[in-house]
Amino acid sequence: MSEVMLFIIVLIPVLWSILIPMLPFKKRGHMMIFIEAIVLINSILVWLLLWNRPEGTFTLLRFTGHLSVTFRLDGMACVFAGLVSVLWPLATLYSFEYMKHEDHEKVFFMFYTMTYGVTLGIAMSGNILTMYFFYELLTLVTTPLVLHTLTREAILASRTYLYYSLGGAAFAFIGMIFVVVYGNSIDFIYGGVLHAGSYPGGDQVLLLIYVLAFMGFGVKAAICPFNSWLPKAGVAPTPVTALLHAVAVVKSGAFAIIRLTYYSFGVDFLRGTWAQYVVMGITMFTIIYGCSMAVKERHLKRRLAYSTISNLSYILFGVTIMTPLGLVGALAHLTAHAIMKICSFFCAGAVIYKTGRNYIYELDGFGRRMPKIFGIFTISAFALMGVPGLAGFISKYYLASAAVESGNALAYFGVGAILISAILTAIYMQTIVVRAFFPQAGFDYHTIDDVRDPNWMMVLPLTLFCIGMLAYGVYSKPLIDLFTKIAYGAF
Amino acid sequence: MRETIIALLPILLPVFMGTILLFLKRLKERKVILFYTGTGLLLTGVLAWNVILNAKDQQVTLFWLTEQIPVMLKPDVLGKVFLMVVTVVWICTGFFSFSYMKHEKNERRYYGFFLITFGILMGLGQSGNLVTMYAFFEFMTLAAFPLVIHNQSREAVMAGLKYLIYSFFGAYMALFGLFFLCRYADTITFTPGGTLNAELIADHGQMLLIIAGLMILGFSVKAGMFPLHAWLPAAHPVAPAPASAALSGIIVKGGVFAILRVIFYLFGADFLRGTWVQTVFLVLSLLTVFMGSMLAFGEDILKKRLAYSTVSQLSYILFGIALLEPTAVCGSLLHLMGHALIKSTLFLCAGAVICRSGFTRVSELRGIGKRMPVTIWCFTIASLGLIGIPPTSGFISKWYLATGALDSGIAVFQYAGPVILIISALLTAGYLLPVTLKGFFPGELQQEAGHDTWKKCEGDRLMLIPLVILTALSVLLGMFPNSMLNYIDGMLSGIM
Amino acid sequence: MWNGIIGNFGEAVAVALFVIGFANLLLQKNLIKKIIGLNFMDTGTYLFLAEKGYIQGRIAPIIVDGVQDTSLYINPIPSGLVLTGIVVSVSVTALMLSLTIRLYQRYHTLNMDEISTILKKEEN
Amino acid sequence: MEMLRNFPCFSLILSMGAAIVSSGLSGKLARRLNTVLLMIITLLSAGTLYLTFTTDTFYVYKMGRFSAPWGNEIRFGNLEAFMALFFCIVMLLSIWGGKKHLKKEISDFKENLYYVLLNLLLSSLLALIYTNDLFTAYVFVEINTIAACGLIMIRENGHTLEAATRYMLMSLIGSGLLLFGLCILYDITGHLLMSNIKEQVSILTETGEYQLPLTVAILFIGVGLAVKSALFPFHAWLPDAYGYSTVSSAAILSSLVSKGYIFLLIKVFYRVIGFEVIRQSEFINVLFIFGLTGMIFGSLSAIQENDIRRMIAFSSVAQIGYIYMGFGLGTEIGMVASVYHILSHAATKSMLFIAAVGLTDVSGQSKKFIDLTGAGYRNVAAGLTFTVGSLSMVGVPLFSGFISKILFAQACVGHAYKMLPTLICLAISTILNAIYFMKTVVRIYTPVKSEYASLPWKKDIGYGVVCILFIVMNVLLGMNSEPIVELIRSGIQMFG
Repeated sequence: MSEVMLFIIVLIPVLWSILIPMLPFKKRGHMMIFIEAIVLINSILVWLLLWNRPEGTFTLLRFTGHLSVTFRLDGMACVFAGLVSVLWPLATLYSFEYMKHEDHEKVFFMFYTMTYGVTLGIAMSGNILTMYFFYELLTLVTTPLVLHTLTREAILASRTYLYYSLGGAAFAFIGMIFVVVYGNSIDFIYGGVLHAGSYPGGDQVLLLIYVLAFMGFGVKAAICPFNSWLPKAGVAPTPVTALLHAVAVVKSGAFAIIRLTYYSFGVDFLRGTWAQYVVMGITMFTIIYGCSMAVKERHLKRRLAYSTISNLSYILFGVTIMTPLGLVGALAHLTAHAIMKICSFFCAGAVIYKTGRNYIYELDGFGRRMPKIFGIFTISAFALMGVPGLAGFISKYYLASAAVESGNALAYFGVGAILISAILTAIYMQTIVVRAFFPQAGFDYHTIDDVRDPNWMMVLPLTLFCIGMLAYGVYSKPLIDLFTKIAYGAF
Repeated sequence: MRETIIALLPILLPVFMGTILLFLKRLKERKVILFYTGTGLLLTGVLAWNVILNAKDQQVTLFWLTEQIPVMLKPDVLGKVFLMVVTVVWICTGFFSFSYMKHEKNERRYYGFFLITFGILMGLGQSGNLVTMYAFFEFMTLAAFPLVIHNQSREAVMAGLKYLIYSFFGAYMALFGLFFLCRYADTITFTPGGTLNAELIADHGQMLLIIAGLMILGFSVKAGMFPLHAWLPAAHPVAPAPASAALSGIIVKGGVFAILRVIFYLFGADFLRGTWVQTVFLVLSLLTVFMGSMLAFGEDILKKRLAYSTVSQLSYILFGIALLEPTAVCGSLLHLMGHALIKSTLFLCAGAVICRSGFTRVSELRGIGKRMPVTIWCFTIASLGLIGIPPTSGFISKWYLATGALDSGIAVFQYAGPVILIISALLTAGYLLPVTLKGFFPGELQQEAGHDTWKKCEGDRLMLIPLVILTALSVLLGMFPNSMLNYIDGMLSGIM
Repeated sequence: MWNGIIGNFGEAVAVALFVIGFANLLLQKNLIKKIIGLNFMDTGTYLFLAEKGYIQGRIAPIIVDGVQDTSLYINPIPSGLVLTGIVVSVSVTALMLSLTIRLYQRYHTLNMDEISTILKKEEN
Repeated sequence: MEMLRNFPCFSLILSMGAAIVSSGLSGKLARRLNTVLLMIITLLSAGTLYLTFTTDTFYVYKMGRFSAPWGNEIRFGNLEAFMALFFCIVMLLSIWGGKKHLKKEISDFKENLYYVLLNLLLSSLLALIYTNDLFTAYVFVEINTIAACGLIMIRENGHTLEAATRYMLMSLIGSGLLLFGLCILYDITGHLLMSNIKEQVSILTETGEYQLPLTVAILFIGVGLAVKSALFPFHAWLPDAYGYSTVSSAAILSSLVSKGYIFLLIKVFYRVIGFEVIRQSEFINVLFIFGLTGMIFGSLSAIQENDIRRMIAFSSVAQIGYIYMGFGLGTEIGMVASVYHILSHAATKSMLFIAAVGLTDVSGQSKKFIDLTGAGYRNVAAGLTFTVGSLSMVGVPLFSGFISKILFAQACVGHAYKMLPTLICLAISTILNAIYFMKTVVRIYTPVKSEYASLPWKKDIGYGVVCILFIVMNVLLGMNSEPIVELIRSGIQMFG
């Protein structure tokens, strides 16, 4: 397929979605069909592209000098784009049901669909400048989604979100400048474009810059101490929280860091330097921190948000191991966590949607009343805990074994951190499950008679995710092979 | 193919049946449920024996979890031993619960999970490599959870969570080792004598010892070894009696079983012998033996007392393993079987007592022997077994343990071990026999009490038969241990 | 040092004037005094320029009875500059004064700080 | 072709003539005249640009009879022409954007005076851009100051008067210093034409005499112009001046007047002193420091501000800090970045002022944030424009601000010890910008039930058009920056 397609699939959702508020839909159904059509068509296009991958690069426009906006579909891009394109249609389907009672949903869906394009843009961007560009854009198109409910809380949250993201971008910018000025090229090249001594001012500075840039992109990946925006952003409607703040946005942060580490600075240069230890330390701390906060938190969505924080740092930990195997682990968790977390979030969303209950202590006995939802939730909980046979175990296994392979002393502690966080995960997920299925003796089920399973629009995506988790857990070989190829730069 | 089917059937059947049972909302008819469960148990038992008798000791790879890790079954001797114990105890407790659970609420769930757990235990026994075992271990924890918190009282749920968290904690500690083993061992398939790769571990000895220590500690959580034993006395009493019987009969044995696997089939006895890990392991186990029996001695609530006794008894087994010495290990295995039978008997008796007379404290049990003689007789015999009076199984196993300790020639422990064992045996006598004595010889003041307290309240057939069978088996094991000894002999020589 | 100053005292005086004016312009509160300071400053500068232009023993560059020889006259450019400068300063001063008058009419004070405090009050 | 060489001179004379003429005209006519004048001059500058760009040389145009070194001359290359063109466009747009307010806020009999002042301002700006004679520059600086002061105070209220006074005082200090610096320079070089001075200066630097006076001169001129262009510590007058004067004035002042001085400073650097000399002198570091502090403190005080116009004013303090920081880097590319930022800031700041007034119009003329809530819906064009402007200020790609940011960063990374401070300050000030601009954007897009009537798009087409033009200009600068940067580079080459 021709390279132009790379740009087109980014463009389609952005342009079509602008139509959404303009078109006068007679029935809500029409709008649903329209939107789902956009998303599905686009996803299909993406899959076609992945099927026969255009090798070349598509250059959209040039800024000063050799700075240009280019699109390219290399292995990493394939993974991220594939992930997003699979999740989006399902999430859209879900959100139709969820948003039924929310007002001005047209605007919501406009930005929701726009985000699809922008995320694809991040995935497909062929050089660091383009990625930075879409990265900023992502912040802008997602802010209205956080703002959507327009409560005071939401406004504050969206502000925090903006400050953090733009601020992070500002620091990422520094790193970008160095790649631009001192790199052999600004394109993403496996193994990096910078190397020891490529900055005349000394490598220490370069490492410092790397750490700064890591922090910068890390803001979106919610590394500690820049994570407070994520739980706050939970005020957004659940589809947003689930798809954007568990997958698209935060994963873009992780993705950007992978690009930065493996494709711009180059791991051979970073491995074994203090910079590596610093960033690895940060990720390890965040892993523990996120879990502990999750255990402490009593608000369902916020608890999941904290869990996201820690799980993202799993990915980053994999990245900071800075070996191909580490990257494999990171990618494995990137994909696995996407499915698991979106699944658990959608369950939470279903609960909120059907019953309006937000806090965990309100969930007594729900397991009996919404068996489908909580069955799936339980499975996702097990997956997050890393029970073998489910997705979580695979990714954790690869992360940990990569850490061991690397022979890096700090990485061993990382394994420890992962396991500790696993036990904490067990705590904060199981307490919910137990509460739902085994309320205390003499619990009166009539108090929650109103609680019912939602309709197919919500259950279908969840079921598919559930199957996905199982399949991933049982037969992950093809994916892992792909990741391995990518991680060794063969794809 | 044949092997696969043989190995898989006992796992899948009960899991399948249990799941079905869970989803049969309509099914209210108690008799049907019982019949269904009963058939399930028996069929599984048959299939399990089929494995024990016919399965050859060879790997059955089901599928590849990842590149390096297959999920595989490998019914070897140790596994089969485990299967035997599980089958016997599980079926008996199952049938016992038929009458015990009569008055409990939602039985259906109970039986469903009971069956599922059965199947998972079958898997655990047959699992052929670390990951498979880990997986079944986790499943076992999860599946047994509903049994623990069956009457969802507050403390039950709390205890249940405690149990869950502790078990996961242990499991994850064990998992920690997995990653390192994948790197430093040739394979993680269980092979007698260990699989560590000599040149890989050349300069990582210390690290691997740490790992080994962690794994042992992790699995010993299930086996209720100090310092991570706290869940056990919390979880046992709150569970319904059959469940606690199953717990302390089998589930905790899962931990022991896993430790056996880790030590003899992954790291290898030689790697650990004489290292600080062994020392720590020995110290902890002995400490637990002593502590457990002391606590039991001081405890008044019958089931809690039995739970503490479980703690101490299990550490006998662990001590035997820790000695890394054939005789001792043989003793441990015997004790594993014996204790499984005995402890489940005791718990079932306690259950019968509670269910019939409603007494939960030892101090209330004056004259209980008059009222439910069979039960208390079984209790007495079992107690004797646990104390280690010939000809019960306890005697043989402890004998082997002691001799093993003496042969081992590890500086302090070769003497300290036996001494502590004997002390704790005395303590055992101290905390078990009073029940019998009070039961049969209430002494004076009981005479004056009203006649109604003298009413017979013996359990029905469904209760008594399993009790008797278990007791008989424990005695038989004590009288004719040779067949069993021969059976495990080859294995022992294999792993040392 | 001293010779330097004595030697071209004109410049010295000019600088002195400039500094005085500058200080006034900066430090005085009163607007009128500020303006006076401003004029001091300009004057200082013009004096400086004039000094630069002046050459001992020559006459102003005004052609009388047709003598064209430039060697008789001083350098005319600085004088031209001074003239321009004076024009500028006059206009500026005028503007400043008009502003001052307006402010005074409004606030009945010439003190900048007072004025701004009054403004603050007006706002809230 | 030959004809084109006269255009700069023409545009100067035209603007002055227009000023004189329009003093006699009615307000309406004066406005028309001014518009026409601006358009003509735009065309003329375009022609000039065409000339210099095609021939790729600079031209010297002799004013009056005398030739150098006595006479007075104009000198123009790519940069001068482009600046003139750009300034005219921005001015035109600003006036159009604020037309409505001009009518409201200025008494009719003064309206023509306003345009007199505008034309004067324009002429002085052009003079500053084109002239090659320092003293002429000084004179026009003064004219510029007076005109600007008039533009501030023509809307008569306490604030503007006070602001105008402060402004006058500050710029008088500035021009005093400037003049004195000129005198010293004249004293030691004996010339007033830039080119000739430069020759002398280079000789002096070779021989090494008069170093002290030279440095003093540089210092006086530099500080003088810095004070006039409201570099950080000297910005006290700025917020009131921009905050309370009529919007066109604010836009023009913030985007053009200060830029005129800065442009003069650049000329002084390159054409009077010589960039090498500057680079050696410590003076440049002073500018650097002030620039950085300005970047940070400007934004900080903007954050505390509760009045949208004053907030924007403070933000321009920060932006001027950027420009001086660029000078401070003392590299060719740094200078390019600064010049580019002059352009982008001029475009963006005027845009923001125009947008802000559009927002305040639909919020009952209140500039407090609380009243602006939801203004973005009430006046779509203004809201959109403001958003674009803010994004450009924050440095989001696609908009001009991003390019200047990237240029600054590229410029500084070459530098040994100025790099990290610059980068960090860039990042921090970006965050601060994000904080106060995004806060405002979120605010204006937070719908509320507001009592203020909303202004539909059609009601005020002209305003909408201006907004669109501004956006287009900004995006052009942002997306198609390469030729412009090239132009600037070549222009700076022609300076030397």
